Amino acid sequence: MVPLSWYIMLSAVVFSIGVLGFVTRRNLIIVFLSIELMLNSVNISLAAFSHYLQSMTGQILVFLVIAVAAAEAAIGLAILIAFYKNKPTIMADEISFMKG
Amino acid sequence: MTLPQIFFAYFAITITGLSLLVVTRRNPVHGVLWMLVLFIHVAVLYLFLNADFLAAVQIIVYAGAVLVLFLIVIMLLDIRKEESERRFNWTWPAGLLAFAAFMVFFIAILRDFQVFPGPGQYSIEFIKSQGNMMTVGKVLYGQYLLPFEIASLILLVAIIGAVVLVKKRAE
Amino acid sequence: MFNALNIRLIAPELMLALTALFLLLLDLMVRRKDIVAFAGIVGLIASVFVNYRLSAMGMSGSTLQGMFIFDGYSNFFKMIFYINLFFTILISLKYMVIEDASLGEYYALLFFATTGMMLMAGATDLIVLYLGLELMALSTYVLVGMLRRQVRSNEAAVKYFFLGAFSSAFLLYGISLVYGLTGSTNLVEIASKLHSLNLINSPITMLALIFFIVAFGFKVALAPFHMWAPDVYEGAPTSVTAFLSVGPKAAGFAVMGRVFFEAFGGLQVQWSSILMPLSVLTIAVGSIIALSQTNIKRMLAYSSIAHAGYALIGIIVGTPEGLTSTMNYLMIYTFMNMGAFAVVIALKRKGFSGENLEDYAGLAKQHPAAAALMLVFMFSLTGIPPTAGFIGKFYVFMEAIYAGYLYLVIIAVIFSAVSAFFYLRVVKFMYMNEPETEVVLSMSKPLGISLAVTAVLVLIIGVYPEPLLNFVRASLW
Amino acid sequence: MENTLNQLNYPILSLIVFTPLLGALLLIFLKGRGAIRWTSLLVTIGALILSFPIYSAFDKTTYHMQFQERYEWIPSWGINYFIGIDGISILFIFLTLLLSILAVLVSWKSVETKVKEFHVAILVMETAMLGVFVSLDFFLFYVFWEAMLVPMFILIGVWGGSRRVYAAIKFFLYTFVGSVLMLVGIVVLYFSGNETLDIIALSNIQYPLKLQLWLFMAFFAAFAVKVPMFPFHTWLPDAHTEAPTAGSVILAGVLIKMGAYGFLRFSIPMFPDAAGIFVFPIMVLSVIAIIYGALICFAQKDIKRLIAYSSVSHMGFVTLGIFALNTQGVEGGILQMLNHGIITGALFLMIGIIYERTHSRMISDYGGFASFVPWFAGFFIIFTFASIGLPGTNGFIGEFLIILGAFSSSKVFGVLSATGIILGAGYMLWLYQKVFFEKNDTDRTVPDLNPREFLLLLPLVILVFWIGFYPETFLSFMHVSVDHLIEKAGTGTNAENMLTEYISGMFGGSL
Amino acid sequence: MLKYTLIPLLPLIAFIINILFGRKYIRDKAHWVSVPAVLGSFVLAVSAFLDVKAGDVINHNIYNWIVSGDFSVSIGFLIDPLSAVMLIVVTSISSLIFIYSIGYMKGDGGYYRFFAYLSLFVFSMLVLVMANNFLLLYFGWEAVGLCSYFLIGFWFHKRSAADAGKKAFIVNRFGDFGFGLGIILIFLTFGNLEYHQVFGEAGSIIGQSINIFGYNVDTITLICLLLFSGAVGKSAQIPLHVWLPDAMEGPTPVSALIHAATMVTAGVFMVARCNPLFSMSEVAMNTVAVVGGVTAIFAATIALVQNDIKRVIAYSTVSQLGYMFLALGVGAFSAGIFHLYTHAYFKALLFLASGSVIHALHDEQDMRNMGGLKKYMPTTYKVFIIATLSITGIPFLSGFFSKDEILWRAFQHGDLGKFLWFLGTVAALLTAFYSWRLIYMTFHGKFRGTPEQEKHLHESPPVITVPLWCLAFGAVFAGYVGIPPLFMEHGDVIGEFLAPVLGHAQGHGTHAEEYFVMGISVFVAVAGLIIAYIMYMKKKDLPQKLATAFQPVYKLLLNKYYIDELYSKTIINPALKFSDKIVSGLFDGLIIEGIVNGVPTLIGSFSQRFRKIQTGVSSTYGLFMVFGALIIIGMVIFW
Repeated sequence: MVPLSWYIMLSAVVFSIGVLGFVTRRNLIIVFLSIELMLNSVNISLAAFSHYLQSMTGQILVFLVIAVAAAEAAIGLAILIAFYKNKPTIMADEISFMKG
Repeated sequence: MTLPQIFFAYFAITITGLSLLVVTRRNPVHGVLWMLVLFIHVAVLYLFLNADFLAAVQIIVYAGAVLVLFLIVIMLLDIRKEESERRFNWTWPAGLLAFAAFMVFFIAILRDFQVFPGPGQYSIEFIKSQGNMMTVGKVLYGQYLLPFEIASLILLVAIIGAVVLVKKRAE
Repeated sequence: MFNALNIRLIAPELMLALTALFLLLLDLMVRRKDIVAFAGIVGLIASVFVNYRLSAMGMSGSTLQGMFIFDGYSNFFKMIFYINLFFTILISLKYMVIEDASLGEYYALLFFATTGMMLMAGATDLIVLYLGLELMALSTYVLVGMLRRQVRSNEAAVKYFFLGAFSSAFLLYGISLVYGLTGSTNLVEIASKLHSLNLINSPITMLALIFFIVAFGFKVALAPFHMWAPDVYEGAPTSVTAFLSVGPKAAGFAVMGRVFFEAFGGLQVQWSSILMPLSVLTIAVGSIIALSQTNIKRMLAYSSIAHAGYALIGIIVGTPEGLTSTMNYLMIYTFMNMGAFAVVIALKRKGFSGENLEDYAGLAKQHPAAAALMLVFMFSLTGIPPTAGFIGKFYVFMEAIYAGYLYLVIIAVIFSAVSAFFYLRVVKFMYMNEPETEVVLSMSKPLGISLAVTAVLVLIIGVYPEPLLNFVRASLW
Repeated sequence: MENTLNQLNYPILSLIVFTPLLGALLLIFLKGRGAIRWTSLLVTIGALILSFPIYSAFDKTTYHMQFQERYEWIPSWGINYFIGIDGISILFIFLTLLLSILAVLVSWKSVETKVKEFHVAILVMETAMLGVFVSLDFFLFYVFWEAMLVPMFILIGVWGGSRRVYAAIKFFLYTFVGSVLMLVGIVVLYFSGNETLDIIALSNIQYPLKLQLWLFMAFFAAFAVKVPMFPFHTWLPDAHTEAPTAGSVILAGVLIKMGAYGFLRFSIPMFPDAAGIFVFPIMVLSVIAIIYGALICFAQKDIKRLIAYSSVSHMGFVTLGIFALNTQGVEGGILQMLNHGIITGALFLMIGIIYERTHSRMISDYGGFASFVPWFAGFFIIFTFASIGLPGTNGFIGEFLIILGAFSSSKVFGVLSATGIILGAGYMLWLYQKVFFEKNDTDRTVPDLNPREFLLLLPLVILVFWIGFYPETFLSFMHVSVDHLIEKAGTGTNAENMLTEYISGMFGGSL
Repeated sequence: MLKYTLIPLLPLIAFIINILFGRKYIRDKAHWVSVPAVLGSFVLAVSAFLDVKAGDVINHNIYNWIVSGDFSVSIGFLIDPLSAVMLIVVTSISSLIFIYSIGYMKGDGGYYRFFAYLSLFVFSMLVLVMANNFLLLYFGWEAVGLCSYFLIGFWFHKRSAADAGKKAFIVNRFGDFGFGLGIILIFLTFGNLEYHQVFGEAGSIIGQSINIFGYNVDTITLICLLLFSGAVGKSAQIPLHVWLPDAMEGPTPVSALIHAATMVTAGVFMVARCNPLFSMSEVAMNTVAVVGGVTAIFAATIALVQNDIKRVIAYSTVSQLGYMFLALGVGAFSAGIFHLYTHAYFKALLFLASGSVIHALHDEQDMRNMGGLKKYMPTTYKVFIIATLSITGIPFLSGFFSKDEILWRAFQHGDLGKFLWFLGTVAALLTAFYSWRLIYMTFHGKFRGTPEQEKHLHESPPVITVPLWCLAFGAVFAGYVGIPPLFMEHGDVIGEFLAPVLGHAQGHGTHAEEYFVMGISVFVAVAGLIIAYIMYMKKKDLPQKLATAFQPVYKLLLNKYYIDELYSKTIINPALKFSDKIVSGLFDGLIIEGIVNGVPTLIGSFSQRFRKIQTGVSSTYGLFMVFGALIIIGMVIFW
């Protein structure tokens, strides 16, 4: 039997890597992927909880998260494209016309 | 170590490694491809956790739809010229520090996470007897009807949003 | 089973969602967008009516398997959302034409976002809460980026989207931890499980709590999770900025109140002590950085950050009275902020942003009425009696002092004096500077109505707050 | 309470207080400068006339609040619309009503831009000021107290002098910081006093000493800034100097009285123990203010600024008198506030009048004016000597009573404060000499007072001598109330003696 | 009662009429308002005097002036022998000077103003004199100061005049500072301010003391000294004498009325009025006496070398006032008042006569530019001689009687008295000298002014000379109400008259001693005359020689002991500098303003600095969120 904490640790590690990617990468596509990583890490832990708690809620939530993630992807990428049309860049630190 | 544990160890290490690859690749296309591999691994983990339905959704929606969307967008944006630029923000050491701190905190806090509440009704046997799909369906359309409906709204918004944002308008 | 499926209790939300769908269809059929907006208002009023009827019938209680609740608390916040939506539509009509982005979808998205907020306010399950939040968030991402030919708007959308998604990942992580600990996502059940399983002092619970704070803090723009706000507020279409500065913030407070008080009621001391420094930091950051702003939208963004800090004090107090004071604050904030943005919008015309403080120079000479209204809103935001802003602050401070947070209040009042400076600057430009350029207001009837209504309400609440207070109190118990 | 709640059977005070506000609302719909000016003049005069019944019906034999009106306002918080006056506040009502008329009159010609806004601001200001003096509920009090800031801010900032914006913002922020601290104090008081903000009820509670100290300090922050006491005075010269004449008159005449009024109405009766402890430092600050304000006057080049600093000095007398905590001191303090309102108000009016002709406030631009504006010079000298405290003028009565009171409570302070009289003579006569004497350029033509200006100053001159020769008219209102106040202040336990003794020990035990 | 009330009220009415309507309507007819008023007062004063003489003492409260707690003071009049005498002095001299002014001020632009102020002055002085309590006394006291301010600065275009008026007022304020405190102390001690009450209870507080700055001071002494400080200011005694010479900037009638005959003697009157208090404090009495004595001689020395005709007389006034205080200080209150009374006549005469001279010379006041006026202005010369004889104490003129009484009383007054007598005698010598010097320089020798002036030299018109003669009459015969018992039993009518108020002067001495004292004083008077005659008539280069020989002394005297310079160097300039540089510049300008403006500036700079954190890069924002979360986790969970 795999202990629950292993899953949790895996989830934590992936989550942290997602955070790392979010704050360090310039390319917003990769940043977006980092967010997906974080969502996946949550999904892993949710699925694990669901399994160990013998509860269905976790699985439902994972399903819904995936749905939301898809929606997010659609909108996020649309926003990126909209931006790109005006200023051809997708580098995080170049999208900083407003500051202060 | 038991066999499941070895299996898990493999997946854990691979997923971690893939995650790192995703966030470090210069070329976003590579990142997306590594992500694909990662998603498949995660899907297997879902199977491992008796979540067949999720595994399927993971492959179909995530790997099949979302990542393809990513690839299309990457192609659309034609960002080749940026491949030669810096990969990381100037603040990357701070990010690394945050990462390290997160790791430390998580390990310290979540190291021996246990399940406290008693087991619920959806034991492996119960699910097996009904079939995973059936169980999920019943719960989803019963108890979680409202969230499901909201999710539909969210998807609708996503469609409208995408259209509003990128559709060519008749000026 | 269908007994529990009491759909009536979610009728207002349904009404709104259906209105949104109807607007999408209507948009295809009519060319004139003001008809769409008008239809939207009809739908809105219908929803309000339904809501009112339901509460007048004494309906309340949870529905849909305990996912959703119809109670006074959520009704109060729904009130805020309705008002927010109503005024946003009114001030958008002409503005979106000027911005060349008059789309039927715009109104539909406003309705979807409001539906999301209402779901958040009524959510008694973390899953609904999360989905409501995402519904609201996704709609607002699009709304922010609505002016797709303007880089500013795009940039705002990019930032808002990425940071928003980032914060909701934290929320999810928190939800997963709570779920793992308690085996449930239902707020009441979480509370009882936390209690019965003796998890109150567990660090994991704390971790989950902190992640909730991060996510909710992001929505209400608490420092240091506030940094998206100025950029997004500045870049977004002004009407959307007005919408954003009230709706998601109120929704954030709504879920904060609900989750903290219901699910984490046992950890009140802990979350109070976490929120307290955040509140101070928020007020300080908002007040101080606002001082050096020259763009009024950006300044109002910082001001709204500071106001989040004040409103948070009521939550920190950790008593139902405290929560009441926060609710009261938010309602008042809705009026004054909407009013202020309405004036900002009035200045906008083709080829003239009207967003710089300099653009307000001599406004009192050219448009005394607009200047006077702005004056009222600015002083209300400062918290000078007899405007509503004072009542809001007074109530919050009162409850905080009652609970013993004297020093917090002293800091808060001192920063409110600091904040007076930048509000005064607007007044200064309007009244004490000579006009540099001729300002033509793009007034329209709906805009005029919203200005008049907000100003009158700001003054009425300031002079006679009793009905509002009764309403707030009645909604909580 | 007895049946002296309201001798008149109609809500006289509300009527007085809100008449100007209604007038302001009316103004919004008026067009034409003349109409606006006449309307606001009539409204202010009307308010004064409305107030006549209260002077005759006022019962001088009781310290209870009279003409009370009490309606539920915000029952959720136990807050009432509760107003009434006693012998302390009645004079301020009169002063406010009078000076408001003059403020309108003096602006007849000098305000040419945004006339409507100006008069609206003045009238709103009048309501707020009156409100402060009649409020018997802290919440109501605070509402009026803060509401004053807005019109005043606008008055200074829009129609003021060259540095008006700076002055306006400084004024606003300064007083705002002070009053928000008071707000905290009010809320604390609310919970220490059975969740009520009824000033009378709160006055009857004995608070623990430590709480009293804190509350006293919170209120002190607001009142000391408003008075203004040294070292919180710097907003005053800027605000007074830059404000338009009407603004200066109201500022000097009424606004800065509110701080001292606050001490009388709240600080002393509610926190007698704390007041006892703070007597020493406040008297020290008062004496410093007297001397400091006077000394600074010698260094001024701007007439208005000089008068403004002289206000610091005179208000030092007021606070000194009040905190002498004996009948003469307090009565002198109250009377001196009235006096200061009349005298300094008049001086600002006169400076405004002459400024309209010369467009300069610099002392060096004047000289020899006594020959071409003799009436003006004559009026000015009356107020100059009233300000100096010449017997026969109102200034004398106030200052004498204050010094008497201060001297009997502490000889050192009495003596030190009396030096202010010498210095006062010094700078005022210096000013007068520089403005009206010396030079003799005959080719300069400056018109003398016109009938409007004459009428404007006449009531003040009459008051100067009236109070100077028969102060009893005014003092008689306050006798009973002041005695009651002193009695209350005397109820403080003697716990503070330890502190005072300790401090005076450091000064050789001679105070 | 109306009769008594009208005494001060008539001039007040005249003032009001003149000041309100003078400029437009009355103009050069102002005297038709004021002169009848003051004459009316005079008549009423005489009538009041007769009432008092018949034994009445009028003590009447008109109304309660100030009431506050246990403090209560009325406006009310006390007419007793002392005030009756003062009333006569004030109203009579005023009447004469008013008439004189008609001629003197003719054609002045401020004619109406002048009479208005003078009327106001008379009102104030009468209030001062008639007051029945200390506060009303103070009222009059300040009001005469006010009038003095107006009248000194009457020609306000002249900077020196404006300065002098201001100086007079402010220097007086220094004295009044003490005076006021004295009154307050009286109230706190006796609980009352009415003369009768206070004096009646005065005995009960002997031995009481007050703690001041850690020292125990006898209450009554303290009160007396504080009151006396007021008198020092008003009566121009050392060290507050500096204003009086400068006050000569005012028109001459003013100098005569205010700065010689009446106002400056208010201090004497006040001390005399408070004799029950003063006589209870040896320290106070001695202080009064010494200050008086020293002032007498000090002022006289300055007068020796002054060249401005009015200044000489002004210093003479200071000196004579010193005499009066000397008298009071040795307990000879009635002698002091007696001298006040005689002095009023001859000093007013001196001033008016010199005014006549000045008038004739078109405002020339420097004696070096005069000379030989005898032949142009015989009347003036004659009255001048009479006045000088009187002031120098030539026997059987009024000055002789009063001066002699003072010196005799001083002589009787123990060791200190002897010393004071010595001072007084020397001062008498000096007085004689400078008075005659003045006469010689002005009226004898050759005219030293411009030919232009000489052309216009003329005797003054009757409106000026008649009052001069009236005063001359007073200067000769006023003293006959105080013939010393030595010559005539019950000759000291005024002493007897005043006795109920001022008490009988005690003192014992033999007739021989009295003759000795008298002889000495007559001798010095004559000696002064002779010395002056020698120096200014015979050896005209002697003064010059002496001046060069005793250069330092001469300079010192010429510059009035440098007292003005001392004050401006040590008090006024440092104070002004202190207020300008330290208080206004450093403290208010830098420290307080610095803090007040510094805090917002600081917050503003914070604002500028903190806004840089908002980089605009979403990664940074994320980083802040993450660190925010991390810090909270670290604080909450791991702390």
